Amino acid sequence: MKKIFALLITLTFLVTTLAACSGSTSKDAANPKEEATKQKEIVVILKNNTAPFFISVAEGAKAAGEELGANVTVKTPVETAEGSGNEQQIQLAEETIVSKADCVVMCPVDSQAIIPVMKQLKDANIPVVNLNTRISDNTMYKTFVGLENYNQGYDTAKALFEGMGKKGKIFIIEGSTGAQTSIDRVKGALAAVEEYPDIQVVAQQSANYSRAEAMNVVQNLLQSYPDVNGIFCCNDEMALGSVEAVDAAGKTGSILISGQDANDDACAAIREGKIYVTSFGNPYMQGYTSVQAAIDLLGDKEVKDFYEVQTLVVDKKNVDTFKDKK
Amino acid sequence: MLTKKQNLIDLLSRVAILVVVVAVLAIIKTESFWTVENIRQVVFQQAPYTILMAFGMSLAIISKGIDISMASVMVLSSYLSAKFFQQGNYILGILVAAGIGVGFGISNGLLISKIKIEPYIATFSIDFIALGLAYVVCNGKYIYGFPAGFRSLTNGSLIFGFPNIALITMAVFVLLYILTRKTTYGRGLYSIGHNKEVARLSGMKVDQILLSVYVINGVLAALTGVLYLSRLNAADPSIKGSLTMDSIAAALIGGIPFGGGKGSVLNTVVGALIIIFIRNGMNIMNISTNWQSAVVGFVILFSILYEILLKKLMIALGKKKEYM
Amino acid sequence: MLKRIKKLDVSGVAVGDIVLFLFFCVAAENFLNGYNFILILRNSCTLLVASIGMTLAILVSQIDLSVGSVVSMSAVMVAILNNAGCPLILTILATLAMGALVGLINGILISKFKLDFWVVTFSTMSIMAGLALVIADGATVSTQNEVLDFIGNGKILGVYTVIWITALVCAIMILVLKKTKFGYNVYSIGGSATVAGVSGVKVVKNRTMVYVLSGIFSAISGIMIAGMTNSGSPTVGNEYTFSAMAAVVIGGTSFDGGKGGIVGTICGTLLLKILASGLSLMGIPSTWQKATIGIVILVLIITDVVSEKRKNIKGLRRVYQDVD
Amino acid sequence: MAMNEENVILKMTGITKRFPGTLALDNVHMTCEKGKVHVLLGENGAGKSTLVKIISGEYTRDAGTIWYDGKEVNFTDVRQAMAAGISMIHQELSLLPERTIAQNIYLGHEPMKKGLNAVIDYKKMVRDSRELLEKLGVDLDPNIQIKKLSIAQKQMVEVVKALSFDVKLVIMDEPTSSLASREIEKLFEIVRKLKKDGVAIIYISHRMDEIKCIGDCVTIMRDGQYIDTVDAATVDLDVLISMMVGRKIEKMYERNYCKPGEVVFETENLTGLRFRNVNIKVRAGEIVSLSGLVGAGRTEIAKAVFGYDPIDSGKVRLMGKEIKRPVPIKSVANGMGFLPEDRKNEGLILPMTISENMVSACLKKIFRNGFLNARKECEIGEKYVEYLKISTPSAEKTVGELSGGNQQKVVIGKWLETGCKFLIFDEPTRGIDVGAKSEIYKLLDSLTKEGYGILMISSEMNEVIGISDRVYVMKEGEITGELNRGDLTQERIMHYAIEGKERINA
Repeated sequence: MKKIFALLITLTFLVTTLAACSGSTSKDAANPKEEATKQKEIVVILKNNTAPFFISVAEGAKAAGEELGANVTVKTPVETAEGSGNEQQIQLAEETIVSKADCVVMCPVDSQAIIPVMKQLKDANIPVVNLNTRISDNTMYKTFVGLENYNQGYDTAKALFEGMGKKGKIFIIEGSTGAQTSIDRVKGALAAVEEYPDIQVVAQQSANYSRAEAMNVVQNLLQSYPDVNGIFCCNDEMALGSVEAVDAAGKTGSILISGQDANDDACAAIREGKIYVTSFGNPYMQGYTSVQAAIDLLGDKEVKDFYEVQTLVVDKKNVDTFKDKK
Repeated sequence: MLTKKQNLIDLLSRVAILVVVVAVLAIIKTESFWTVENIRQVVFQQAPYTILMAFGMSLAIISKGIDISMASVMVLSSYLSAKFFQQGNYILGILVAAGIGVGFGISNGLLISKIKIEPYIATFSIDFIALGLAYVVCNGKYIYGFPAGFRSLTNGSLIFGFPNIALITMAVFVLLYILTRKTTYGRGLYSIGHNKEVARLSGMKVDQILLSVYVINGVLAALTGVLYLSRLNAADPSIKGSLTMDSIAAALIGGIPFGGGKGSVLNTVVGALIIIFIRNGMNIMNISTNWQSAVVGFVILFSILYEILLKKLMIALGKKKEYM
Repeated sequence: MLKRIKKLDVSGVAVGDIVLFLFFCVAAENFLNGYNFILILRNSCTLLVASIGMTLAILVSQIDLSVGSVVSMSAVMVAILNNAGCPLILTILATLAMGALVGLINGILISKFKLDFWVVTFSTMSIMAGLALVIADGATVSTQNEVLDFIGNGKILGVYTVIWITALVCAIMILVLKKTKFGYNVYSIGGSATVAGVSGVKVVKNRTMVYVLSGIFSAISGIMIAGMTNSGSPTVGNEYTFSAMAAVVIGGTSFDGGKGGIVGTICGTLLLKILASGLSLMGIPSTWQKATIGIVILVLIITDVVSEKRKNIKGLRRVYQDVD
Repeated sequence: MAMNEENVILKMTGITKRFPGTLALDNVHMTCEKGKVHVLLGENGAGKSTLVKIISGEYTRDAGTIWYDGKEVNFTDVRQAMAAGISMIHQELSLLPERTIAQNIYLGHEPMKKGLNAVIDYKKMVRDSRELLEKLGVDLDPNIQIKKLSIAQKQMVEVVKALSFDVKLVIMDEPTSSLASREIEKLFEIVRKLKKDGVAIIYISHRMDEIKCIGDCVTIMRDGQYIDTVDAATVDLDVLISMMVGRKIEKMYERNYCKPGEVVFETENLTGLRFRNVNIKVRAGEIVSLSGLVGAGRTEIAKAVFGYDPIDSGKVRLMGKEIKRPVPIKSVANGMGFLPEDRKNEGLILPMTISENMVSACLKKIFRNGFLNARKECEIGEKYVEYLKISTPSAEKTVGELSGGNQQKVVIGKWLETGCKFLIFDEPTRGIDVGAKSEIYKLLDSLTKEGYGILMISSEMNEVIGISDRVYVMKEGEITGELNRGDLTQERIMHYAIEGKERINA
């Protein structure tokens, strides 16, 4: 008897919490299977469902689907931890063969590990549009939509160095170990460093794309390199973490910080002058274009093999305006 | 007598490890590591979060259980309460956070004490649920920017030199220490850890105590979540990070065996500090992050081998007279 | 037959599997589809093989936390060695040897030196995870090799090679546990190490063996992953330890040891994978999936535990009625 | 005493074993002959178990020589001893509850399939164990799981297990401690059978009556030292006792009956898992025993009234106040105490100190404000160490280090401190040596004088007859008879226990 009671309490609690949360996502829960009959099935597979960047990619993709009349389903790994995310992406890709999707938009966690399943899609001749992160084997996809993370890193880094007056010491804060975007952006930044003889990289550490970890890492680094002038971060979350760390050290303004992605928090920080520069990857556009490309593919229209989404270096000057030129 | 001596020796041995770690770092990186500023930062600003979480983990382990779900509960509670803190509606925020913590705590507690599910598996599934809900709620929208008053919860310092966060942690520590070592409740907790049946047959309120342990964990998780909000000035699902693993590691390095009934929150603090200092040192020395977990692992391994040595030593000293 | 199933001690989960399967067949279009079924099996393989090692460890009433990181390590190792131009057969042997070695270290530290298995395997876990990151330098190592690719993605008689491998491993282990001396010893030690000891079972040797096997199975799992992804990611095994423990315990193998077996683990693993596949085919947004999985697991476990209790009490009464 | 050499199978001289801090065996010697039962007698801690464990290879000796079967041997682990034909029946059951009888009997030496080694031949295993069980007159199906058996049946399986390979020397460490008279008889038959086959037997027991019954010669040990070896047939029991205790025990069962007071405990048509319609009354100042064969449901009643197991129907009254669906918390609060049969796992927290255990049942009562007070705790500990004559250097020792008798005293102290008025003793002297036994009995007696009501569950006839005011006899979960002190005889009790009431009514 007691057990049943306890069981009831537990479940009721859980259910109520579920209910409480459901409000915020009812729109996602709705699945557009109704007019599935005539419309093309396009499955968009993203890296995760927690980063603002991919949320707006998803929004862009969905919007394109509605405007251009295609049935877009966005799928992401449940597990956001690195590695397992990759394994689940493979699973999701395989399921598209089961559900007989007409076209798959793929944004791989791991450019290498995804290849075999891409082969499977090829055999099942489901065309693939590669989004945001390049798949290492370019025979696996029809077209690539996105920006070159390399360029993005390069441009931001340049802007940062200019702001620092072409000289000084910098930290590079990497994203999760093994994450492709992080690797490319760092490459870009280092390339920029080559061009500035007076810029010196004193430390390079990972903070797993996390604000909390970035804060600790930067705090610690500041101990050994108090005379640093700039911090290059591989995403805005870490940049914001660095901001807090620099704040705590009372060095706001004297240390310039650069991020990536230009999410709302970062823009706010730029307005306050806490982040010097970030770069706008225009995720919404990436999502939109990718679906557009997919539809062109299915419509046997001519498709370029690379739709570059223009990245935009964002600083105090254009922070309020850049979003308009989508 | 023997048990007490044993505990003391265990603790001292851990403290020794801590001292060694700090000393090594202080020697090879004097200028940047061995500075008041750095030590203050590590102890008062970085360690508290791990320590607070590890407290919960330790209580669970002492009662011969484990709580995998804490980190996720922390994330969820920080998320749901963030909005209120942002609007400066502190009371409501605290209520919500605490509510989530207590709620999940009760769920864990009932599953373990009444329905008698393995603590591991019970908290494992609760972990899924809590984190899952956090994803649902967050849905990619980070909540950013909190009133200065709220930020001062961690940044500010009422007593000079002691950030509030440190004060809060100390307060929690003192409370827990007294609760577990000096009260009948604590005695019950340890008895359960040693032998649940005897505790039950001695008329102890076993189920209530177990329940309370997980509720305390929930509350600690909620507290940590709120503090993170204040520290990071944002609600962010990635704060979960490796907290679960870290708090387990802290308990283990601190010398709290999974056998239950042994160790105290004091061990936890030591263990947590060891880990945090290692992390700090590796950052300072700019050693690739890849090495961190390996180093932590080696330290744990070392700490147990070293414990065995001590035990052997004690027996050799023949403190123990065995009645056959 | 029915008696058989009862003997297997997994009736609860097996039923759960079937129920879920039927449910998804109705609820999720495309779920009831030969190809999808194959996919579920294929996706279960790596976790299942890793879980078998965990099953052995839990059967001797211990745990091997190092499973996950050994998986990562072997995946990376295969990739690196293969790129270094080492012939595949050697690569695979070396990887298996690595797994065995880690197991051996665990086993010796735990059974010979009587160290706490939680702590030991926890530390080997961290160490291997760290080393995997270090040798892979934090990034995925890609590699090309027809045979390896065949192992991962090739088919024999229209069925994926990994499925064959897994089936083989499962079959062998089921027989080993049911029929051989070693299997008997595993159950005996799990039932009570002391009893086994005084009855002339080589406890130390067999326990060590269990960990060695666990390491080898993890290595096999890692090799299969390397084959499936043509690459080795140093973090691919991150979730494996916890998932494997969940699969085993859901499968009705209890932490007390000496109860349960491979069949249960198979059911447990399938359960997790059926859930994942079914939910995403139902078009449930991934934000919701984690929470849902948690709840389903919980409900299953609860029903299982409660019914188990009923059975036991019935058992007591029956003994009494038999008397008169 | 006389001994013809060619019959000697085991000869030990100068055996010495040292444990950290203590000398467990000091230059002990012993000789066993084929076809003879050699009783090993001594208090707990005398070193009997250590000695036999050295023979069976569980321990290794520090000094001394062992001749076995003509040659000098040096067993380093159990398997070697087993291979040499030495097997041991352990005091605490060494069976795996989850496995079947057959699997347990052949545990460690399972029969292999011919040809492919390492593969076990289960069919053969079952066949052999069935034969074995029949041969030894134990009527059980080898395919049953051990956990489904009664304690007595388990004990018998244990015996069968020890004889499952050809043995030359069998060591029996208190094999009868959990058997009721009927099973004991069966065991003795087996022993006699073994004697006929020329098997040597080392027999450890606390039950004096058994020595005369089956013993050939007796070796007495005390404090790890060899005292003497005497002929069982001729020796006088009191002499034996004084030799093993080292002093004279005046009277084993000492009881000055006092006039019973009001009813402290009462059950009304109590029905539970393994008993039904039980009506029991216990008055203050009384010792009431529940007797009957093992598995008759005595322990189950005790556990149920204390709230350890659920109750189906019926009433439980403490001090005249009814307790609805009892749970330990309530029972303790209402002044009931329960001293379980399995002290180590249900009575005491071994890693904790004596004082800590003493207060464990009444923390709330002692530390009203909820805060522990080390000094007070220590005082209480010392008080009982003093009062109960617990032999320990200090009350701060961990209970795990005490001997069985002293552990039992700690449990008693723990309950006295709660100030309860009604105590349930489940097998109060199980595994406790003669010296300590008589002390425990004295204690029970003095408790009754102080107005405690005591319900005792015991399989030892003598103690039931020796100290009870009244006895309820149980058979298969029902009370079949109630006997008063006046008409307490072994025959009557066994009659009710085996025949049940039908006969009597008829």
